[in-house]
Amino acid sequence: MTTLEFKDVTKRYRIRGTGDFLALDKVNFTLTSGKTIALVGQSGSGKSTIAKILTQLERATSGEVLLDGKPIPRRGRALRSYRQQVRMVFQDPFASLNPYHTIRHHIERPLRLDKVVPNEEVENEVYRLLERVRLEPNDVIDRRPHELSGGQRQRVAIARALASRPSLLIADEPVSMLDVSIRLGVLNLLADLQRENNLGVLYITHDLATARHFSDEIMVLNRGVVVERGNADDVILNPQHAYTRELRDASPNPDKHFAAPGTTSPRS
Amino acid sequence: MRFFLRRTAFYLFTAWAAITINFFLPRFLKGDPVSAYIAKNQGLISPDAAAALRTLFGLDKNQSLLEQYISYWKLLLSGDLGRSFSKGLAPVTDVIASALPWTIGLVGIATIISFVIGTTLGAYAGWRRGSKADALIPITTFFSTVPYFWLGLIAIAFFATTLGWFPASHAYDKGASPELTWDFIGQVINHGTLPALTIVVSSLGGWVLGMRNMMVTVMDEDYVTVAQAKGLPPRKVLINYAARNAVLPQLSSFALSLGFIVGGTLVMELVFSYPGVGKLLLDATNAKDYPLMQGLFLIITLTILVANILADVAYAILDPRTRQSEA
Amino acid sequence: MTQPETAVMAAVADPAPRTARKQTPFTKFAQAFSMFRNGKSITGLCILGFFVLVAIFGDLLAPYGPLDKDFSALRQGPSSTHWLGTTHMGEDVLSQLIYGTRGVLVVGFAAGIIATLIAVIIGVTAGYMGGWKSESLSAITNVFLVIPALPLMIIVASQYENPSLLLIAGVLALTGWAWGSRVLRAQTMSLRNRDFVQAARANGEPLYRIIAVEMLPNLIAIIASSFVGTVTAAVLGLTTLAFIGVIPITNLNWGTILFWAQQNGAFPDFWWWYVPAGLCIALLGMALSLINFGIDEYVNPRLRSAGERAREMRKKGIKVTSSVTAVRTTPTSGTQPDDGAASAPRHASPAVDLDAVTPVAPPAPANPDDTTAR
Amino acid sequence: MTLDKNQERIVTSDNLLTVSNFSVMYDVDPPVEAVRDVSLTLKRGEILGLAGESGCGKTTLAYGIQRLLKPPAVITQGSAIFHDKAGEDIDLNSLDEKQMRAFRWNKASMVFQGAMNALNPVVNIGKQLGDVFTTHRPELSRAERHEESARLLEIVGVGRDRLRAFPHELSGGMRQRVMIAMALALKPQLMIMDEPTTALDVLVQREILQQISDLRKEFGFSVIFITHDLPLLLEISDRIAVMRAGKVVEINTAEQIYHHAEHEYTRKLLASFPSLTGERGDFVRGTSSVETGA
Repeated sequence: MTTLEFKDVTKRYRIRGTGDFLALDKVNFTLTSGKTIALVGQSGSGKSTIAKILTQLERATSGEVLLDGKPIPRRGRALRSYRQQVRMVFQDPFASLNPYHTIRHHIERPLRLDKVVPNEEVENEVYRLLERVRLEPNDVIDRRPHELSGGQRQRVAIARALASRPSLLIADEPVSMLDVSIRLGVLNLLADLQRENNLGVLYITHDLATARHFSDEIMVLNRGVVVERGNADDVILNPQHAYTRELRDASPNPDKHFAAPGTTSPRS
Repeated sequence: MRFFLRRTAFYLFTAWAAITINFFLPRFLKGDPVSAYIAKNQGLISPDAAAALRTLFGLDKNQSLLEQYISYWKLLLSGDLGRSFSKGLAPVTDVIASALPWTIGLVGIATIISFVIGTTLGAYAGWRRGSKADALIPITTFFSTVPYFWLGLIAIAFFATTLGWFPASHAYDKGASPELTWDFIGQVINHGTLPALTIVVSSLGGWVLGMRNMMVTVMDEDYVTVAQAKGLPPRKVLINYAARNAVLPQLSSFALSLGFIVGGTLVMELVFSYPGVGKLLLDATNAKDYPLMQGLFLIITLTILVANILADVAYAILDPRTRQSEA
Repeated sequence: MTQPETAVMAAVADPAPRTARKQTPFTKFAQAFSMFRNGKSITGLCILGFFVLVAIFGDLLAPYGPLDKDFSALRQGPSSTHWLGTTHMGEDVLSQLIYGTRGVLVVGFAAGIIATLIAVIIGVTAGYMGGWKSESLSAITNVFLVIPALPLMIIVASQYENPSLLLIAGVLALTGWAWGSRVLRAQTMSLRNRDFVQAARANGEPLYRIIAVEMLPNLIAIIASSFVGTVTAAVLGLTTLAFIGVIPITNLNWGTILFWAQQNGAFPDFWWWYVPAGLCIALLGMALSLINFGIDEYVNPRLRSAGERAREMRKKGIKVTSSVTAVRTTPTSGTQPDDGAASAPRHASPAVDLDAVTPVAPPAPANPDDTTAR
Repeated sequence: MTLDKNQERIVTSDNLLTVSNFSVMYDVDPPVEAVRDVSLTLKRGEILGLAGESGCGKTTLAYGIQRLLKPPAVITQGSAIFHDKAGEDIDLNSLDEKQMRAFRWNKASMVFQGAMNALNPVVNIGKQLGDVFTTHRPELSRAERHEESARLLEIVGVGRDRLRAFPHELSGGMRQRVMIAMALALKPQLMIMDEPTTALDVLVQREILQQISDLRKEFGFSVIFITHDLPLLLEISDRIAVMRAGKVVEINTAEQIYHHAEHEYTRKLLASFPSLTGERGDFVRGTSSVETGA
């Protein structure tokens, strides 16, 4: 059971000319393996900053990030093992794979880097990983990213993240750039992988509907502050915080709209 | 405002760098022709002129490098770049002052003309691509790969000597002295046409190609489609929407490539024996007139720096984003 | 909103998904130089190849030694014995040209290599590191851009009685690396923020691997084009220096030929003495520019399609510059005449119309249904 | 506050636009049929949603009707007849360039998706608004043009003080409002909106949609609303046309599409949007088929 804890994490950006911009203001949450938390917020709410701090692409200005109680190491072997535990899937399938390298290279790199399996095993492990994300290995292994569709590319990105057998997976808007009809397919895949490997998943999104259906808990973020947190259904069906309510009512919701024909929904 | 602050900081740094390079240039190059010259012309050079020369060329070993550097700056600020050997010990600054206007006139104006014509042709080629306008690219590229001086020689051989349309050299007829009369100005234009023409033709290729590629990219932007959808006349779409945006990167590359272009076109003055800074530099090199060479290099660099500043100011005027976003 | 519908893109790219082919080292190498696989680059490379061969086999090809004097043929026009005529001292112009090729290419490529090395080191480092380090390196680069190349070369070269080839190449490189470094820095900075580099960093890849394995392959095209650019500048610089006489005649190159021609009154009569040398410089410059065009079009496919596609469409009667979509209703179904752009009245000078071409998309994913909603 | 659409029926009976057997082909090698034999009619004052995934031809159709598609696009078949309020019918395919330019923005205008890129970055928005008037209303004096542009910015809530502002100084939402003001300038009878709110976040999107609905009531123009976001269309449009691979697979009122979608693809599209407040695990319309990914 791995736990990753955000303790009063604040992040300040110094922007030349316009002074400081407070991206995160004392954010607290805990991510544990075996559970999916959705982090919901609009653009500029700071949700991507949280992802960057989790993957140590950026450092928090103040506050602590603890993995199993220990603060994230700055560098060296300890940082390497941290990074092996916490992996990320990026939003844009076109940009998250190196256009020059083949798919085989993308999956092999983490395997060799973290020596997950002995060298002679690497080939089979790559095939196994591709099959687990429901891709036909022979079809894609020697192809380059631009020869695959968006959905296939995102599955390769997921396979790459799983290669080092992490316990926590950060998915930053994993489906928002995919075609509508294949979004649920990829989200279902993430849900299955989460159950099979007892992963802790942080699902970052601006879409309340998918957040509700694919996570146990929802955290609502507004301008760097967690305004509400709770069980997925509670947060959506009876939100406590005004911002959450405003967000839910603004999201398109045909069911409510067509629930009782003729009744005019409350105009706030 | 911030944008200008950053740019001026950069220019000051560049000016300082140019001066420092000029300071170190004679020091790390071998040989010491200057003191030999001073020794030879003991009587002719006044003591302080000799002292100035020694500072400029770091000849007085007893002073530390830093002291030499400081006194070097003092000399510069007082406008004393030493004495020119080949020009009868006249102060370098005066020698340069007489030649600089010619160069600015010829090379400066020709480069600007070439930029303007090149950009317009490029915009047209980008706009009408696929038509015969595409032939513009190979022709102008050929001329830009041709060495400047060779093109000058051919132009002289053909237009001046054989056809006799233009005088082959100098900035004005022999015997005439520079004064502000129409006749004299006529002579200057007559003499300047051929060299200016060759500069324009040989540096045109870069601008045409750059602008055409920019036009092709810009025309796929959304705001051009919006302009079309608004039913605006094609000419307005071409100028106010497409060209206006395509010219920006063109202008910034113009500013930065001035060093290369002006450096190259100075040779034109040798071919046409035009009395500018370029010819002065080449004569000084042959005459091993080191103080004049050092002074010339410094002045040429600073002039290009000024041209750079002007180009940047033009860019800031054309692109509002630089003004607002930085402030 | 990109041009509507990616359906077009799918069809333009190869429709049938190829079966997985083994990525042998050769295909990896070929893939790295795929930028040279287009018309313009190939022609450029052929001309360059010709010059390289001439440089290598100069001694065998040249009918005479470069300085052999044939006093029976002073200032002779092209003849059977001297294909390109002779100089005022009876030297064979063709031989001088052939021997000169080596001088030009050796110095040109040496300068190109040194300059590109400096450009890659400074440009990529400045691009990868952020903050003041990057700013200061970029300021230094810009200083070298502002400093006039030729005057600096003249001063440095003139200090030496007999500057070696390497020194000349070094001076040319010193004044030629800045442009490449600037372009590389910009490209590296954009690559650095791309997700696949961030992913590599997040996976714990060491720095050298991130630069060498992840970023460098994507920079090859830019490095190649800055190398070609520097060689072109070096060739022009070298020949100009030789023409001015700053470089002594021991280093024979096309510029020296022109120096002699100009000194000994070849202009305008003895055209065979000065025309070929100038043309060779131009031809070499043209070849290098063609290679650069090829690389530009590889890096930005939209440029390639712009010209070719527009020409194709003109043949099909589609007025490329029309800002209004052409209507070509086949006579059977449509009632209206086949009008629209095709039969727009051809007044004397067609109004300058906005020319627009559907961009050739980056090679699109295999099956259109699955394309991403952009 | 959800959009309240069925307050009073402003959808009139007469048609504004009749599109019949409309086809668009990209004349590349091999040629691509982007729009295949589409026929639909748009009533005056109606909001018609055009739904479908990327690559289905919805944008090509909308651009094709106004002949805004850049070469190598070619209209190979069919017609688009615009029934002008002033009585006569305009066959868009038969207009030459000059007539087409006169028609554009005057009768039908557009709001584009890429708010960031749809405005000319180097010209202030006042001038860009003014462009429309100088071209289509040359009789207006400078002062009248300035006043008219200022009034437009007031209507859309940007405020007249922003006339001299540049696009990069405005937020995404503000820029989209400027686009709407521009589209409104000549009081057109038809506004085509290409994913106008996709790039905006939900709260701003709702404000913009509310504004579009209010303006429609006030000016009575019809709207063709293009988006892949089917739930959004179900809420705001009168009728919806679902497109796939260049064809309209189904066209019906929003209620019919929601309750009794006939075509299998429409159902699949509906199933791709989980219900916000419906049962967990079920999808937009209560069917519990857990859809497996492609």
